[in-house]
Amino acid sequence: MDINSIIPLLLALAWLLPLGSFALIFLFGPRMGRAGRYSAYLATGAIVVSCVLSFAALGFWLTEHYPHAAAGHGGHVAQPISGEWYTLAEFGRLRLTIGYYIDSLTLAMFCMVTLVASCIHVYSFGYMHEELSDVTDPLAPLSNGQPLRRRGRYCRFFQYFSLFCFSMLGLVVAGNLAMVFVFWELVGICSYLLIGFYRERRSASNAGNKAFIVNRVGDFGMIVGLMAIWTGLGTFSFAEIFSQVRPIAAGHQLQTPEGLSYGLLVLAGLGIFCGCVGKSAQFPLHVWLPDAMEGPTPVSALIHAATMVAAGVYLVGRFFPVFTPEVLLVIAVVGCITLFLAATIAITATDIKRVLAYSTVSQLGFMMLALGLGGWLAGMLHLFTHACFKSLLFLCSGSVIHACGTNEMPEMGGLRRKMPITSITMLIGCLAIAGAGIPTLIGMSGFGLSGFHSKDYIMAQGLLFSTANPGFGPIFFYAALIGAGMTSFYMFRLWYMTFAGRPRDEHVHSHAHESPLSMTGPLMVLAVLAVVAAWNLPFTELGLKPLLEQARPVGTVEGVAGGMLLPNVAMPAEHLAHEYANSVKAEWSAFAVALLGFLLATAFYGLRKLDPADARRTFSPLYKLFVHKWWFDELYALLLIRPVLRISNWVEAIDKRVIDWLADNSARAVAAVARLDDWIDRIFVDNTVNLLARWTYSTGLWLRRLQTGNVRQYVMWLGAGLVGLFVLMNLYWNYATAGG
Amino acid sequence: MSLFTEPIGLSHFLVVGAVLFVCGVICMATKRNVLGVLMGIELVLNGANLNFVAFGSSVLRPAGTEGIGMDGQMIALFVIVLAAAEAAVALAIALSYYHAHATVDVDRGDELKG
Amino acid sequence: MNFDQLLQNVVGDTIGPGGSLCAFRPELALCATIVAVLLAKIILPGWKSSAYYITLLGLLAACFFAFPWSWQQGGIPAAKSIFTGALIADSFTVVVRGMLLGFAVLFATFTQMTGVWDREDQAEFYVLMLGSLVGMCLMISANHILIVMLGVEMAGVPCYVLAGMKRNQPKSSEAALKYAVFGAGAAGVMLFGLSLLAGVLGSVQLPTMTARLIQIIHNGASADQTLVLALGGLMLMVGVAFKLSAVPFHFWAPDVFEGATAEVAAFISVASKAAALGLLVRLVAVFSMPSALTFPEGISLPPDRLAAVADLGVVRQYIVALLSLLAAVTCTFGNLAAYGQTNMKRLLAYSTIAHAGYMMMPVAAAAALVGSDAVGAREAIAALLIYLGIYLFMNLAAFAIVAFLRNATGSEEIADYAGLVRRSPGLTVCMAIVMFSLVGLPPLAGFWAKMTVFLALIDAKLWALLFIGALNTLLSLFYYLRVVKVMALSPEPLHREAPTIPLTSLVGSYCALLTVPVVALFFLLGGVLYWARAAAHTLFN
Amino acid sequence: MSFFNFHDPEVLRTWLLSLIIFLPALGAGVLCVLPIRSDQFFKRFSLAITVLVFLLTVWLAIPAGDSSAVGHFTLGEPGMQNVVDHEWIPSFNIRYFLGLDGISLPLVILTSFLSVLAMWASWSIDKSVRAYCALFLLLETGMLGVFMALDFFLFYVFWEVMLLPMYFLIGVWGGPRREYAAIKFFLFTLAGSVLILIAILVLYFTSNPHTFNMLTLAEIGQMPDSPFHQTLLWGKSVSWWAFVLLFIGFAVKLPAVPIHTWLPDAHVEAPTPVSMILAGVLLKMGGYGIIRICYPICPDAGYELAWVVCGLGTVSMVYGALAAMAQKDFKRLVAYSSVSHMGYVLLGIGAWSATAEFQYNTDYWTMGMSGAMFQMIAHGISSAGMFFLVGVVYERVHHRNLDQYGGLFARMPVFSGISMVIFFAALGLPGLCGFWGELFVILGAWSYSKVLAVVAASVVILTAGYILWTIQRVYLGPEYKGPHGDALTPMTRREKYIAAPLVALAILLGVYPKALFDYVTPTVQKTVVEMKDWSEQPKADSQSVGWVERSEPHHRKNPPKKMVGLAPLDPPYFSEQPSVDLQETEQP
Repeated sequence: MDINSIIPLLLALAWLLPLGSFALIFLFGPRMGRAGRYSAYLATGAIVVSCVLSFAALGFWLTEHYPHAAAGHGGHVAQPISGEWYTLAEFGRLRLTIGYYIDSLTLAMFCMVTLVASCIHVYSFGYMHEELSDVTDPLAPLSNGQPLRRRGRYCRFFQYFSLFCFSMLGLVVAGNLAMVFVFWELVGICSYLLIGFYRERRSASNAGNKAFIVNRVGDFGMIVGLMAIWTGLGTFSFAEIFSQVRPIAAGHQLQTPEGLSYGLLVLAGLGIFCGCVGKSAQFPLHVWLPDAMEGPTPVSALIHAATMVAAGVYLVGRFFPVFTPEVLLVIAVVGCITLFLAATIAITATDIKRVLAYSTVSQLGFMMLALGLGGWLAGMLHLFTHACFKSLLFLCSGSVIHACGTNEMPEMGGLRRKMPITSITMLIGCLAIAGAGIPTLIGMSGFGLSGFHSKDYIMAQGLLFSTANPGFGPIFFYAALIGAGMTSFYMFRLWYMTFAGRPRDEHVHSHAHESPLSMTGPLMVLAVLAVVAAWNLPFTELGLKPLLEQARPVGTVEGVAGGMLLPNVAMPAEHLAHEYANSVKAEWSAFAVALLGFLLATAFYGLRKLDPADARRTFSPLYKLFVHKWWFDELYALLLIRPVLRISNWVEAIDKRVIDWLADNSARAVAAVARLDDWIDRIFVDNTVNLLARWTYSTGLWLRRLQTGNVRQYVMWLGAGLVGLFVLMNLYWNYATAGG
Repeated sequence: MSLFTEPIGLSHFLVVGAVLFVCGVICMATKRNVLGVLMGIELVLNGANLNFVAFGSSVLRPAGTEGIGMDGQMIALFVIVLAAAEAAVALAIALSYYHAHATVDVDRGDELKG
Repeated sequence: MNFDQLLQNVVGDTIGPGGSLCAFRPELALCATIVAVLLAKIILPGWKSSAYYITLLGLLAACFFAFPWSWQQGGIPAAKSIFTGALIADSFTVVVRGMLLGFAVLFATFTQMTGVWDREDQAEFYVLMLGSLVGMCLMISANHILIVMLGVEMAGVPCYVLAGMKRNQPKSSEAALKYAVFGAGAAGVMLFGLSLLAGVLGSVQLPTMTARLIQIIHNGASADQTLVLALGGLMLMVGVAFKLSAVPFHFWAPDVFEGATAEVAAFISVASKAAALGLLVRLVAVFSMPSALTFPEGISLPPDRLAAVADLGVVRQYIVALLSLLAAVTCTFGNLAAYGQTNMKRLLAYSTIAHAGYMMMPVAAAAALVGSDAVGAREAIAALLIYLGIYLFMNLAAFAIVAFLRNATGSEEIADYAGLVRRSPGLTVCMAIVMFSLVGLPPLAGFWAKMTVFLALIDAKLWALLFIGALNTLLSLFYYLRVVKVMALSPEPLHREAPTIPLTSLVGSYCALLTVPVVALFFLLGGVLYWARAAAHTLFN
Repeated sequence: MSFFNFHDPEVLRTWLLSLIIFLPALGAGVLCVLPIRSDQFFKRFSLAITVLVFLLTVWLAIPAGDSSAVGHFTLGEPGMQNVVDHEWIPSFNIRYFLGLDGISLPLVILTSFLSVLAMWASWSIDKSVRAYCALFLLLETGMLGVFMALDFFLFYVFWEVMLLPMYFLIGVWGGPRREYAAIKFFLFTLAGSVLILIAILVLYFTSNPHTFNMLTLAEIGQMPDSPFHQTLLWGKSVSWWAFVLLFIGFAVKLPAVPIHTWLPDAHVEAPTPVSMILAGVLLKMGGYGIIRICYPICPDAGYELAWVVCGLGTVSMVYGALAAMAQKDFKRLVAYSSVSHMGYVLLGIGAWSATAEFQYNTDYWTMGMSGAMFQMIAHGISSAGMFFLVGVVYERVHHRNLDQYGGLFARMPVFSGISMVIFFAALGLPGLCGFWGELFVILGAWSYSKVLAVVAASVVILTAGYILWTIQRVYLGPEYKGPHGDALTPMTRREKYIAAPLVALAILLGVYPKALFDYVTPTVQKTVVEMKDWSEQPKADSQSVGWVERSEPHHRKNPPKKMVGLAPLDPPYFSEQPSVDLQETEQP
């Protein structure tokens, strides 16, 4: 059986199933059982089946491309399967299609997305059950002060979820940039809908708008990139773009194709990356993600932690071959800034979900950093591991919120005993994200939870880069280190504040209870994943790393040489990073800072040896800065939003005051002229005749004294007209004859 | 030499005709009485008439030039008739005007304007 | 030649086969009708509307005589002068006369319908109308100074009476007086001008005068000759301009239109204008181009015709300048002055003035083109005739509606038409169509009227006039639109309700009858074009 | 008289197209004379007429395939199809000349389709229904005629025919300030059409022999030494002036900043169905005119003035979006969004014309212009939908103040769902019709001017801004804040049936744009290739200064018009009979 035909088929099925469930729920949702409870089963069924299909496809893939240790780093590169399903539009040579580009990365993404999504679907059964009956929403007060009572929207939730899964999978399977952009927008709109799920809440709808518009800013850049590529290369299809930018003739080395100057190539890369910045909430467009936590927690877990926000990273990885070193450097810088910034904010946040949101931003920063430094595998690997443990963490927080009815950590505490499963799984999550593990000791190589491996790769790449580019290289490495340290600090701070110690709010504590199995089940599954995600199957070469290694972009194995603009910046080859000398340093330093962060957190919140308040006081300026999120929202409001609104008001005024004024007054002017003319007819004519009459009188003609009346005026005008005409004609005549 | 010294010729008639014409116009333009105005009309027409007759006469014509000959006199006759008819009509209108306004002062008729 | 030979000639020329009289039959029919009407009044006083029916009969007879039956077979005959050169009988005469007679039929019916004259002086009314009609026929076929004078007077004098025929109405009599005085004055000026021309050119027959003119120009005119000729021509033009109500000789028009009844206003604004334009075309045609009839024996002329044409160039230039000036001023003035009006008839009066301006434009164009290509000149005259033909329907319809509304409401103020659309939508639609057609919007016939005129102007490269014309079209939109707006959009006034005149009623159907051509002629231009070209066919050669 | 010889396909074509155009007018006439007084009947009758016309146009749209049934459209055939050509006024060489190609057919179908929906949406009209229906049908005749006419004069006539019904529809059935709006609309459009008329005459007189035939004029305009190159005024060529005049005339309709201000007023005052037609169809005529007339006939001027066109387009996009953001009135907002969206059309067309400058890859031009066409159709659907939805809620609560809505989602769920789809379509969401047009226009613009393209691309942000803000203010939120809250009943069945096709089309075109491109692209490509050939002509003396130094090669000595004019002897009415056989049909 030929995998080139079977895998696309399976993936297409896996991709379209959620769409089907979306359509069904959209049409008949409310009629599916009481309050549409069965829609949940439909959606979940769909996603589970597509999960199965995805793994089946992966299986088929492995039959062809089984990773071998011998293959080594980038040795065995599997040919991607690319093709088209149908054509959208065709202009001569230019074709725009719905197609696919499948390699192990695609398949891994499919499996990850569907798997996580399935867990979260199941989790949502429990989490959203209150939507089955009428809901009282205290956060959306009516004008009379009463809390709003509304119908439940259980089925709508799953409907949007299905739509999202469809869009996300489409984004992953997309065979060309345009298709990516299409689903890029679709996931955006899904996140808009789901963030604004509690649409009665002003905060929610604001957050939705913010998310979508900020994303649009990114998309704007992306469109610019698209334009450059489309006009330069005349195609969007990944396969063709790669073959043009890294032709086999040139040994898959980056070179500027005809029709596209190097500058435009850089511009294209930056544009595409700009889209990723928006989607993956990188600095400076990171502001939307924390607000996006207004949505239900499963949404945060699925969309804003595991999948959609990772889409940016995914695209960077997918488009990696086209990025010039300059672009990669920019990516690295942005990632570096982001991870540091977000981590600082996460340290001071008290809303449990916001802490996680900022940590997400920070982790995405890690991935970007890795990719930017040439650590393709590192970035991708971290994408997957992060998906696992971050969704786990979010679901745990959801379970906590569900139990306590609040997001504020200061009101929690001491929940360990009340909700054991949640606390333990969450602890696992924290360990994973902090990168707990045993670094390389003499002989045996490092070993730990999933986060340990991925972060270790990133550190290694950072370190390697700093050695390769001694000039400014170390910055990235140290920033990453600090970030890692802060990560473990705020994660454990979170855990301690939530579960450890004694309850701070008796009322909350008394109501708290362990969540039902439908919620804890997924927690456990994800916990397992968070532990093992980065491991190979025992006694085999089969695992995430080798699988992704297959998808490594051709020509990047030996790193990325310097570009035209920055000739001396080179992205080192990744496999060098795993040389013993390099990796051991990286691992230990990472381990050390993680430990440090853990200890600090314990000291502050676990054992209460140190008082956070003191720290706040001592570092008050910093604290203010962090707690106000570096005043980004205020800054944007000041610099962008208000000016735009003011300008739009001006435009409106221009329309009303200027243009309409002109139009109306020109009309009025004509009328005025008319009136004037009428006036001439009445007054002027008579008066001239009067004048004329008086003149004739005063010339002393032998006339009697005359008085003018209408008829006579007319007659007078007859004569006057005659004379006038005669004079005029004479003048004209002289002019004409003189003129020749 | 001026008009006054030279023997009576075509130009004298034309001058008189012109004077009549101008007088007529001025009379029309200055008389408030309808009848006065009508007289002005007559003067104008007769001014023209005089021209025609003068042009028509074979005596006054400078030698060797083509003239309008009898046509001049004929037209003059026609014009006299026309003038009569017009006067009749005008008088009738004046009468109805008098009925309506109880005066023959043309300045009273100023309802229609603008 | 001895006397009886002369007599022979005259008689043969007059009543012989193909003699003058058979070309003169329509006018004769009109005269006979006049007599019949008067007699009928004496003989059968009991029959109230005898006058109308006899008039109708006579008019139809005239139409029958006027229709060029022979054209289908023989094609259009060349122009010939009848009555020993007093009149000229050619296709132009035929077509314009037919137009006038057709209009008269419609008009008579219309007056009968409004019934303002359903009194003892009905007969007089029709007699006057017919008399004026005869005068107009003379105007359009004038070939002789005397005929010009006679025609103008015959056409004018009865109109004075008509204007004043509403007894014991100050306004009416005032209008009549003004009309009479102004008209008489204009006639006097014209006559004086004619006398000057005749004197200087030494002839009273227009073609001969042209010949002499050529002679004089050829031999180099002296300064005072030129002066007198220019003055005479100008005075002649004053007479025509008065008939056309061209600025600055228009003052009578608004007052007369307001003072007289709508019916009379319609007659003056259409018929006498058409006649005046006919006369204008005649004069321009004669003086701007040596016609075939120009060369009577005994006049020594420049060697060939082309030279003659060239010699007349200066005259043409004079005519073009004069007409363009008058046209531009008239059309602009009329349109602008129409704004302030509140009385419908007064508004229509100013619109009439404006249209007179439009209609003088193609004449100017013709005069400009004659020298280079006579065909273009004919096209221009054809454009004028198209304009006239369409204008006839539009204006008659407008005045008819005004009259009917006056009969229904007793008011002619625009404000009183408010909300008419509710009561009598049909009439409003007709009025709207007419108004928009007067603006010149497709798909209404008025569009073609303006379009063809503009085409002529473009052809003659009179860009200034073209610009003014286009501008005026835009200006005119405002006040026409205002009328429609009041009728259609404004709410019905509370104190009284608008009249109800369904299209199915007699008068309604009459309005519809007049409105149909306003739409139809847009699509069936070909027919109009054919007649217009036929009329222009015999000019300028 | 073989005009009823229905075996002759030519005759059938004539009847088919003429029927499509004049059936509504006929219906209007019948409506006027019918002795029935029931308003319901009038509405039903007019609806039936519009439906009939729609079916006929659908018949036109069916791909012919191998079965050459009369009227079917042959896909992939770029040239004119279903050509009907008869004499009308021979002495001016004016012909009754109709035809369809990939550019006009979609617009024709859009017109008939929207007319059906708008007529159905007119059920709520209760004031002098007879007149309303009659005018509406008359309007439809005008619109269809404009899109089908290939004779310049005929085109102009239909163009004017739309004017009056629209004036009355706004002026009589409109809102409180209807008279102002109506007059404004009337004057703006009339001023524009006067310019168009002048341009038509100039072209008519410059072409030799004189003709109103658009296709012939286009051929003449693209000739190497075209008579349109002679200097007309101030050193500018005939085609330059013609282009400018025509462009202004069409830009008023489009509308482009700064001559757009009639649009918001007209929309705000017009009743809902009229707004649907106005936004859905009338605006398209501007774009259609530019595509069909301006560029093919005056390529050099278009080439020279492309920066103006594109600039105006971009300015309109930004300007409209900004203005929309500042609106308090729901309908005004939608109107301004129309200004913004039609800016894309202008940009697409303009960029298409101008890329001739540096690269001869016709594919991008084709794409840009096809994008513009697609944008027109898409905007026809989305804007009509938006106006309809606004109307639905306005009929219930009788105000349009955006700040006094909110919470509609709870009150009218179906309505809100539909609104979401339509608004997202307007926002340019992929998978809905609004997206492709914008994307292709922007992609096409890049090859003309990167700056303009980038500016244009930035508009997506503003668009998202005002649309989402509107949605938030109207549909979201805890409760409805305005008056007449109790009147907020769910959509009636009729309203659902009107909205459903719009939604369906929006999705269909969004998912499978090829369905439309199959019709549009071949023709566009043909036009583009012609333009390419034109711009590859040696233009030694035709540098962008205009055509000053050109002598006047084609100055006519004695115009043949006169030859035609000289023959008044032929009997009067033969000239009126349209002769059935095609003598000199459309161009080779």
